[in-house]
Amino acid sequence: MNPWLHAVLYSLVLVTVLMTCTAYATWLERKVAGRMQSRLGPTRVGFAGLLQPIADALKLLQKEDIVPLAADRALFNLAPPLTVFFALATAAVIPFSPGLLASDLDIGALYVLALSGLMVFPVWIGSWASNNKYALLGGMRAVAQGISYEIPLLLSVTIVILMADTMSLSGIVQVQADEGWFIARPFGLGLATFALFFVAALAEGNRIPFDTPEAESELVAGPTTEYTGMKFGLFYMAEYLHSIIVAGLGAALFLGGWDGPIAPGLHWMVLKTLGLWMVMLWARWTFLRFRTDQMMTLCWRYLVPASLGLLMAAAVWVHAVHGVS
Amino acid sequence: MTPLDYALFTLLAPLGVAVVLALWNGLRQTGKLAAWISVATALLSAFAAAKLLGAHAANEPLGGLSIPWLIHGDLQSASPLRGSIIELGVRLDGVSVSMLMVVTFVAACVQLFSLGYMADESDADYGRYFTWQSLFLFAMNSLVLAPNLLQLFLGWELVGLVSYLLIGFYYKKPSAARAAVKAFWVTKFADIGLLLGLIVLFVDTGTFAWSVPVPHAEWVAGLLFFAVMGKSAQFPLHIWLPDAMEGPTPVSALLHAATMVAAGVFLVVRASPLFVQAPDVGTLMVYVGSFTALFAAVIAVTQNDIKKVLAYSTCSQLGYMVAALGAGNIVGGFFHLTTHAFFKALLFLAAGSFIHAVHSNDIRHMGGLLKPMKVSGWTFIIGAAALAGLPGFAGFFSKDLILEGMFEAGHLLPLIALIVAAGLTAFYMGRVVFIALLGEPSMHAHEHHPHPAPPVMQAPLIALAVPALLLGFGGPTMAAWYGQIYSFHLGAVGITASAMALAGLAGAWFMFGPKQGGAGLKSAFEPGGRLAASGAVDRAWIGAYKAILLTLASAIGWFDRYVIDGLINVVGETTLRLGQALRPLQNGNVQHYLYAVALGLLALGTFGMFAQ
Amino acid sequence: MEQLAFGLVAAVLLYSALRVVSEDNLVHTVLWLGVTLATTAAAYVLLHAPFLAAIQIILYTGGALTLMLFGVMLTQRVESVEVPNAAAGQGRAAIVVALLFGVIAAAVVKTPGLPSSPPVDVPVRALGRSFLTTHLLAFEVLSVLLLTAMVGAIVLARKADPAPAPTPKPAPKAHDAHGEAHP
Amino acid sequence: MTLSAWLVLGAGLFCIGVYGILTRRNAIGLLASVEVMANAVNLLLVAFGRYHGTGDGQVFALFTTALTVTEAAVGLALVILLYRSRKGILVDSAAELRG
Repeated sequence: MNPWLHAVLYSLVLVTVLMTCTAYATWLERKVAGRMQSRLGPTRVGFAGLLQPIADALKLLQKEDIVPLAADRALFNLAPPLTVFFALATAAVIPFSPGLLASDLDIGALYVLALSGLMVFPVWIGSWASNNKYALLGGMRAVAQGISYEIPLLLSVTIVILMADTMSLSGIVQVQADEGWFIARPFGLGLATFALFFVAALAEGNRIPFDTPEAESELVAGPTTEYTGMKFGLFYMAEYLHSIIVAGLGAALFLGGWDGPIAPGLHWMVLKTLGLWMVMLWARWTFLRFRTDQMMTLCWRYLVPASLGLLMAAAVWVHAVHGVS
Repeated sequence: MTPLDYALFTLLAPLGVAVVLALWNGLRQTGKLAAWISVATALLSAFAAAKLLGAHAANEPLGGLSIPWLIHGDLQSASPLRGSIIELGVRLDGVSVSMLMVVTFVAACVQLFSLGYMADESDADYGRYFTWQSLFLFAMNSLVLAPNLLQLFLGWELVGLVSYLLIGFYYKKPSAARAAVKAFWVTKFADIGLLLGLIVLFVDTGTFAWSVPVPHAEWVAGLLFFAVMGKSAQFPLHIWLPDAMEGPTPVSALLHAATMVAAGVFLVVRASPLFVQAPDVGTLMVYVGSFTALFAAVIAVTQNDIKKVLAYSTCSQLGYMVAALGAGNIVGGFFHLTTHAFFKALLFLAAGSFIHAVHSNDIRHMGGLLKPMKVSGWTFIIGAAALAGLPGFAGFFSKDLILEGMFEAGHLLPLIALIVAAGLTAFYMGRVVFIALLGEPSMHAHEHHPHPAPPVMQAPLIALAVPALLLGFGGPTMAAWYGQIYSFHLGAVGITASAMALAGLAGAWFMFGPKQGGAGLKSAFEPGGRLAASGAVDRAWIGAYKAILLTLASAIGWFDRYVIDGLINVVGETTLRLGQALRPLQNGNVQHYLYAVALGLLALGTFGMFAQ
Repeated sequence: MEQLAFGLVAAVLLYSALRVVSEDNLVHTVLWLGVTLATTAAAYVLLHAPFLAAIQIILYTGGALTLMLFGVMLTQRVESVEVPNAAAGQGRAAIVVALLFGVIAAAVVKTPGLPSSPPVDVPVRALGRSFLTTHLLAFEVLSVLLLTAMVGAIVLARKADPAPAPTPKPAPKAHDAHGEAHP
Repeated sequence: MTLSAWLVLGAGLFCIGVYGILTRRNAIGLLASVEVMANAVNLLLVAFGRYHGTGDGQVFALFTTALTVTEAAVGLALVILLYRSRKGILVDSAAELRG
C-alpha cells in the first residue's frame, strides 16, 4: 500500500478509536471513583450508565459559548483545539502491536517527549488569553511544573533508550520482547526508572496528586476557568487523552508493550495500557494534592538527582552487560 | 579470591570507608565506631596485601587490570605516536606488591596506634582523622598500583591533598595551619615538574607508560626528579618536611616518614626504565641525594625536638635512596625504602608514645623513660639501631647495599658523604636514646608520671619492631624479584660504614651518656647546624624569590615609567581629543550600535562580493 | 512532493518570522517565535535530521520559549495583558536589511559549485559517537558553560542578598580550643 | 532541493531577525529577534552538513542550540534585573553610558 495512504487511513482510525476510548474513559473513571467511594457512579442513562458520555457531550454542545470581553480572542479560541491536537499527535508513534502504528520513527521516544513538552503551550495560551488572575496563576504553575518535570521524564526515558540501544518505540518494545521487560531489569533499576517515569508523567500531565494548576479549591479551575461549553470539553478531553497515551507510553517503554503469551499483541497492549491507566485513577482518588512549593522541591531536590543517579547506574550496568559497542 | 581481587580490595575498601565516613556525618561523628571501621579496613587491607605477597612469593601469576579510559588519536594509524589508549587499572609485580605490603602494614599499625594516641580528641575530630586516614590508604594504594604515570599522578596529587589535610589536622592552631599551607605550596611547586614531565612524555611518545624509549628522556627525567625532590624532601625543597611535624605524630609516622614521602623514591623506581635513559639526571640525583643525606644528618644532630630529629633523619635517609637510584642501584634504593618505612614508622610511633606520656616534644623533658615505658623504650631502641645501621639490624643491610652500589658506580665523593652521614646518623640516634631513654629523669617528665602506653599502642610497636629486626635478611628475595642476584657480603665499604656507625654511637655515649648526665650540646656541629636549622634555606628561597622578582620588577618598572607611560600619555592625549570628537556617537541607544553592526556586515559582504 | 514541502515550510517560516518582528503584542511575538522554531524543526525533518528536529522542539520550544513567556509574565504585572512592544525606525531598517539580503543572496547565487543533491544520510548513532569522540572537548566545555550560565542567571535574577548572618565573635582563647593537642 | 534554496531561505530568515533587532525597543522582543537569527544560522549549518554528507553540521547546530538556550536564560535574568531597576524593559531606558 502507498505509505501516505496508509498513514492517513491509520490516523483516521486511530483518532476515532482514541476519541471513543476517551469518552468511555470518563465513564470508567466515574464508575471506579464511585466504587472507591462506596457509590454506584452513573446508572441512569443507558444500561449501567453506558450512554452517559454521549449525554455529557450533548450537554456540553448545548451550552452557551462565552468569550470574555477582555480576552485575546484569537488565542482564546486557539488553545482548546491545540491541546487535543498535541495529545493526539503523540499517539502516532505508540506501537499497538508489531506493525500497527502510524509511523515508526527512528526517534519515536524523543518525538513523544518533544510533544509532551509542547503540551504546556496550549494550557498557557489559554490561561493568558483568558485575562483572568486565577487562570494566569494556574498557567504559570502549569508551565513551571511542565518544564520542571520534563527533566526527570526525559532522563527516565533516556535510561530506557540507553538500555534498549534504540530510540524507536517499536524497537524498544522488540528489545523487551527479546530480552525481557525493562521493568524487570536487575538491581531494581528498571523498577526505579519506571517509578520515576510514572511520577514525572503524572506531574507532567497535571494529574492528581500533581494538579496544582487546576486546584479547584484555590484557583477555581486554573487555566480553564473562563472556558465554557465544548471548549472546556476539549480541554477535558485532552487531559484524558493525554493520560491514556501516557499510560500507553509507559506500557510500551517499561511493560513490554505488545509482548505477551497466547493472546495477540494488540490485546496485551490494550490490557497493559488500561491497567496502568487504572493505577493513575487509583492514585487520583487516593492522594491529596501537593502544594506548589512541595512539587518543586520534589522535582528538583529528589527526582532530578535520583534520575541522574539512575542514569549513571544504568550506564554502568549496560556497560557491564554489553561492553562498549 | 584471585590476587587481583586482593589488590582491588586494598584499593576499594579504604575508598569506600572514606567516602561513607565523609558523607555520613552521623557515623563519622560517633568517633569510636568510625575509627574501628577504618582500622578494621586497614587491617584487612594489610591481610589482603599479605595474601598477595604470598601469592607472589609462590610465583603464582598475579594478573592485572586495565580499563580503557581515554582514547586519543587514530588507533588504526600506522604511526606509533598517532593513537593510543590511556588506561586505568592495577599493575601487579614485585615492586607494587612489596610496596603495597609496606603501605598497608604500616598504615594498619599506625591506625591501630592512633586509636590510643588520638583518644583525647573530640568525637567529631576523631572521626575526621580516621576518614582522612582511610582516604590516604586509598590514595597511596592507587599510587602504588598505578599501571602508568598518569594514574600515578592522580594518586600523587591525592596523597598530597591528604598530607595537607592531616598536617593541618589541628587547624585551629596557627602554626599547624601555616605548616599545612607551606607543605602544600612547596610540594605543589615541585609537582609542576611532574605535570610538565608528563606533558613532555605524552607529546614525545603519545602514552604515559614509563617503559618506552623517550626522545627527550633528559627533560622528562629531570622534570620528574624535580617533583621527586619536592615529595621526597630533597635539598633545597626539603623545607616543608620539618614543619610538617605539626601534624599528629602517627600522621608523621605514616605520611611523612614511611609512605608518602617515599612516593618520590617509588616514582623513580617505577620509572627507572625512563631514568636509565637519562644518565646525567642520574648523576644529579646522586649528588643531590648524598648532599641531602649529609646536610640533614648535620641538622638532626642539633635538634632537641624528638620529632624534628626524626624528620631530618627522614630527609637524610631519603637522600640515601635518591642517591642510590641515581647511581642506577634500583634494588638498593627500593630495599632501603622498605626497611626504612618500617623502622622509621616504628621510631615515630614510639616517639609518639613518649610524647603522649610526658606531653612534650623536647628530649630534654624526657629522660629515663626506658624504666617506666619498657615496650615503647625497647622498640624505640630497636628502631634506632636499625636506623643507625648497627650490624644485624634491617637498616644495616639496605644501607650497605646502597654504599656498595655507590662504590661500584665510582661516585667517590658522594660515597664519602654518605659514610659520614651514616656516622652522624648513629651519633644523633645515640644522642636521643641516651638523653631521652637512659638519662636522668627530668623534672618535667617527673611531673607527668610517665606510664606504659595502653596495649592498643604497644601492639603496633611490637609488630613494627619485627621487620625492623629481621627484614634485612629479606634482601636477596626482593632482589630476585627484580631478576637480580644479591647476596650479602661484608666488603671494605660495609666495614668502614659499620665502623663509622659504631664510632658515632661511641661519640654519642661519651657526650650524652648517663655518666655525663648533661643534655647540652657540646658539638662542633652546633654553629652550622643551628644556622641551617634556623630557616636559612627558607630564607634563601624567599631571598631568591625576592631577588629575581625585585630585579625583574625594577627593570619592568623603569620600562613602564618611561617607555610605556610616555606612550600612554601620547595615546591618552590622542584618545581624549578623539573621544571628544566621537562623543555624540555613543548615545546609549542599543539600536544605534546594532545599526553599526548591520552596516559593517553589509560593507564586509559587499567587499567580499567585489573583491574577487 | 519535496518541492511542495519545502515551499510550505519556507512560507510558514518567513511569515512567522515576519510576525515575530512586527507584532505589537509581546506575547504574540513570543508565540509567533514558537511557530518559527517549530517550523524550523519541520525544516530539519526535510533535511533528514529528525533527531535535531526533536531536540529543537524539546530545547527551544520547551526551554527557551517557556523561559521567554516567564520573562514576559514576571516583568509585567501579572494582571495586565497590555504589553508595550513598540518598534522604531522601520523605514531605514527595512532598507538596510533589504540591502543585506540582496548581498547575501547574490553571494549565494554567484558561488559556483554548490552541491545540488544531498549524499547519504547521517544516522543518529554516528552523531552520538562524534559527540563523544571528535567533539568531546566542545561537549565538555559546553557543560561547563551551562553550569556557569545557570549560576549566573540565578545570581542575576534573585531578589537581593539575604542579610548576612551575624559573624560570631572569635573565641577569646582560640589556641585553647582543642585542649591538649600534642603534635 | 538544492543547497542554494536552503541558503537563500536561511539568509531571508536571518535578515528578518536583523530587521527585528534594528527596530525592537523591548528587550524581550530583541531576544526573540536574536533567536530568529540564531535559528537561521542553525538551519544553514544543518543544510551545509546535509549537502556535504557529514554529521558535523548537526553537531554544530546542537551546540549552538544549547548556546542559544543558555543565552536566553541569562538574557532573561538580565531583563528581569532591568525591569527591577527601571520598572520597564525598553532597552532605551538603560542609557547611563550616554557619551
